[in-house]
Amino acid sequence: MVGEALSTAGLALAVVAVMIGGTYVAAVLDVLFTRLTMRVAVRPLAAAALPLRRAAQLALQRRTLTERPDAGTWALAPAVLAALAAVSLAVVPLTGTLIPVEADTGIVVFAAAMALVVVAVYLQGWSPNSPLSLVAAYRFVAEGLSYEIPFAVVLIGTALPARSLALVPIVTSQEHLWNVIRQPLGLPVYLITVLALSFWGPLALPEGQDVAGGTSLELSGVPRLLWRVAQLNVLVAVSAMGAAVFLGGWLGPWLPGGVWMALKTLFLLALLVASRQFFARVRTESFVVVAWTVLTPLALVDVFLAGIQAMVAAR
Amino acid sequence: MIADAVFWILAVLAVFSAWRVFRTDSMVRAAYWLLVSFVGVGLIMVMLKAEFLGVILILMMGGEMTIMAVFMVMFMMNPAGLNPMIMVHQNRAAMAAGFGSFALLSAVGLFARFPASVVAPTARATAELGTELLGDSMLVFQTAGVTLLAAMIGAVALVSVRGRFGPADEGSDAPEQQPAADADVDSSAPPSSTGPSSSAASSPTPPAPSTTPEVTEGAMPADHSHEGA
Amino acid sequence: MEGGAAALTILVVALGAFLILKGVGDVLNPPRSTAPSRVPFSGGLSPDTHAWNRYHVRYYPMALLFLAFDMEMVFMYPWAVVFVEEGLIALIEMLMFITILLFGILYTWREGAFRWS
Amino acid sequence: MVVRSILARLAKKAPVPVFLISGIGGDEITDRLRLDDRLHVTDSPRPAMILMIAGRLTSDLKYAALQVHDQMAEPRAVVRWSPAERDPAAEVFPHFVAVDAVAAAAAATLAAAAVNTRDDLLAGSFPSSPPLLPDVEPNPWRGVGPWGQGGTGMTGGVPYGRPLPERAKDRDGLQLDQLLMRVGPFLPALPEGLILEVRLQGDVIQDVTVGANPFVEEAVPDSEEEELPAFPGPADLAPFLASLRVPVAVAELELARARHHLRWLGHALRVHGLAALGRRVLALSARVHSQGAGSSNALGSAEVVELRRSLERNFTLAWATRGIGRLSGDQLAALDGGPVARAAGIERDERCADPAYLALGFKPVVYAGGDALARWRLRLHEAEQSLRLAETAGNSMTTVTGTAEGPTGPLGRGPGPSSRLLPLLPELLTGLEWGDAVTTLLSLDLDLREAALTPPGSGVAPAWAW
Repeated sequence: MVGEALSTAGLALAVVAVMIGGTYVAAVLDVLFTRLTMRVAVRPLAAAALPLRRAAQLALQRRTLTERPDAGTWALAPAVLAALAAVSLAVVPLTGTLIPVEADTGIVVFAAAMALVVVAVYLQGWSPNSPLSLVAAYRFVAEGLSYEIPFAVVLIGTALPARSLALVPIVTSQEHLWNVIRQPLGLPVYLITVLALSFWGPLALPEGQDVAGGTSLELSGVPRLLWRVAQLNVLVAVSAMGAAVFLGGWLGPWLPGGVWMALKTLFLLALLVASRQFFARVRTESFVVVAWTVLTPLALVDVFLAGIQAMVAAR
Repeated sequence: MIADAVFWILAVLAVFSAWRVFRTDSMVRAAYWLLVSFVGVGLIMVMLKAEFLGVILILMMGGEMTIMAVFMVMFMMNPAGLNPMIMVHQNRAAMAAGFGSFALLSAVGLFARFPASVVAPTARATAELGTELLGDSMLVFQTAGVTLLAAMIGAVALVSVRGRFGPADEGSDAPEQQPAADADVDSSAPPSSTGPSSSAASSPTPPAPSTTPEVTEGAMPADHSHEGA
Repeated sequence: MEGGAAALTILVVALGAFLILKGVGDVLNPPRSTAPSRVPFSGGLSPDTHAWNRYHVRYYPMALLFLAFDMEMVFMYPWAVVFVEEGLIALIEMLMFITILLFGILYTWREGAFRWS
Repeated sequence: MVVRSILARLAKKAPVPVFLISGIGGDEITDRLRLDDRLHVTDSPRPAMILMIAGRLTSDLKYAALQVHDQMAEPRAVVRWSPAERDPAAEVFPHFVAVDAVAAAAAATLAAAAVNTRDDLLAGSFPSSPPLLPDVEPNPWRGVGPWGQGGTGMTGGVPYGRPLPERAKDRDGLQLDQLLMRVGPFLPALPEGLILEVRLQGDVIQDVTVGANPFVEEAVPDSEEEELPAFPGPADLAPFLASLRVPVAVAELELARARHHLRWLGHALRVHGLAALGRRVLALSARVHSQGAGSSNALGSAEVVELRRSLERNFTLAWATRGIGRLSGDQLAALDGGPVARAAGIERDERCADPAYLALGFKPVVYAGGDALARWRLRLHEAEQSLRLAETAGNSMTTVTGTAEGPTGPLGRGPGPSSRLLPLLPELLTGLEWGDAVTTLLSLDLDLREAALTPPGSGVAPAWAW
């Protein structure tokens, strides 16, 4: 009983540690990529300290209020986003043995947690009772309703060869061939949809400059800091999941499983974070059209190809 | 022990948030209180070994409740509840329906013969569900597909503004409602109103704050019950 | 079940940690405001009304389409688990199901309901 | 306390979050401020610590500046620089750090002052600027609900100090609320000083009214006040205005044009989500600037060529701008030339009338699309062309013809290009989604300072005609 509680606490701590570490790494990567794009000198030490310095500065600010905001939901929005990210990271097996949450329906839990991201972002935009922020909130609803289907469907595709919705079988089913090669459409669709999900880079529609920051427009001080952290948490969670279901998770030669998993997660995280420097922000309407008429059919094709392959492999 | 405690916490959470749905003025809050209630129920289902059904309930309700919030905000006057209002109407009928359905469901719970066998911890609930879908229930499954298609086409044909069938509002009558130019004119009810005329609100002095709901109800224009329908 | 307990713990811990951090921030720097400071920012001018309004969601056809597809996803999960065991019949069945739904997308797209401005 | 001092020490080397306001004469400095590594220019005043005012504020700008000041989180402070001896409008800020420097050094001095002020604010040795506007609710109200909340009825009254939005007809046939949004003059996505009254239904614009240009100052008749300093107009237009009267080196004009286009590009890239690349382009434009006329090589044209190639391949940028903001034939005719017209296939360029340009083999750049994408491509192409011209021009001088092709359109013939564009905005923006409207506004390259030289409908002859 006690031992069980202790091991649960230990696993929860592991998730928290991975989350904090990953978030910090994502913030530093963003600084590095930004400075590289600006073509200014990159000082690694300064870049490593910069996120902490910025965070400290925000922590010292007095929070601002708006006219009659919905204070409860406003306070809840970043917390909900972070909690969802934490739960979705928790179902990802970190190594063959270090599995924080072993759920039979791992990818469904992940998809469910990520489906609720829409709630957090919508509340963040709705709550301050500010016009541009409201526009941003509704943009994200449009975005969210569009990415959710292809996002869930490509995840289902990875479950086919494993014959299970749990993540450990999904990773072990990639023993001979990673899903990124076996299902070539999967990872690209996944990456696009998770960019939308974490409202980052070209798909940062609710945080665009045209709405002066949108959902974070009225944020200052600690709430702003928490919102930024929660957003990076989501990026970390989706990178880890992508590494597990498409890049074979902890599988790999020579190095220990945990290192492989960390490297693969880092690779996807860097890819996602860097996208901000290469792609301009997309129009909401264009994204909706493409998500429904291109991404969703592609995701379905991906599932069927994966199914046929799995069937042939099983014969 | 812990499992019992968690169950009761979730059960109370589900009931409490379901009650809050009707006690808040804000449409967004109402929708998301309902979501909290569903999450509570979903987690209880997970505890009952129906892991897939519980999680999928949460997954679906995340999107669904957002759509509900967005639609309620679109059609309700005063969507954020900045002005006081009451979310419950036709109290007698509602209470009768509520208690009736509660009694019915309780009766099912009490009198139905549930299988006594304990679910084996190794049971693959999701796989069994899948086999069922591809086996005996296949017709149901495919009918669902056609029904969904019909729903989609129907919805789009009805609401699409620039579809092939002309503008969506063609031939429809816009409700005759006056813009809420000022507080007093606003509370005049539309012709279709069935509620009491809101004489209290059109008096120049607003009613004094009171804890009795009757006063507020008098102060409400009656048309909002139709708005939300 | 153990997994569920751990997941629930992590959920509560993360939720709690963020709310506590916000509380600590408010204790360190209690928020202060005046009426003009609470005006929502839109470039330095004041609005006439509250921002909250009956917001016209122009993508509502798409929202309805989403509802249908959300249902479809529910069916796909158990299908994926038994797919390999069931073989061809599962493939054909889901193909039929999906094709039916894709007609929905096609129709919606054809009607231009994904666009709104 | 310990926590606070640790955090304060950690925060000291972070870039200072500043909200940047630029008044008259501040247009050149703001670019250099954006390039300063010590500053982080924010999109919203909420997280900013320093309100930085570059230039002289007109009375219209003053009120907006006060509002923005009060919206900033505490601790906050004002750091300002003004080219005028005395700036009556800015004196409403009781606590400010005034920077006294010539324009060329102002940016560096402002940034240094911002850093020092931030450090002092965090150390507590400089008081946070108090709220400046009177603390009164916009409307008197008292709660009338059972818990003291809200106004009367469903949508009446002024709950929490403001009425609710009203419903109005829409193109969908739904009668939903219309939100009146007043944007500007300091919304970072819009051209500096542009004020719009936008009626939004959902995220689609139903109606637009262009507000009064805040850079226009009404002369107060019979006032005892000393006369306001003459409005200099936008700084990067100066060589073009000069060329209306005296011959100017072609190289100088073309460098100024390239610099203008690159500045515009830097700003536009930032708004389109490519902030870091935008900063790089701004830095590039500053380098073009410092080269000046005369030196005819190494003007960064290789970099511009590379930039153009990479941006033309950027498919998300093309995707975000394609088909947005097309002008009708009548509207194009009203423009009387300029880049926006050339991007719609109208081959009009004042430079074609100048023998100096003809001798250099000049041919105007024309694009056919007429949308925001075509304007982007045209400006990039023109920037490259201008640098080439500047390289080959040598010492050739322009001929004074009374008109000149400015970076935004023809000068010297009636109202300026921005004055011609502003009246078109209501028709152009109505029916667009808000994001598309911003894209359109960006692509038009409006300059309210230039428009202030010829207030629309004022009947006043353009300032350059005198």
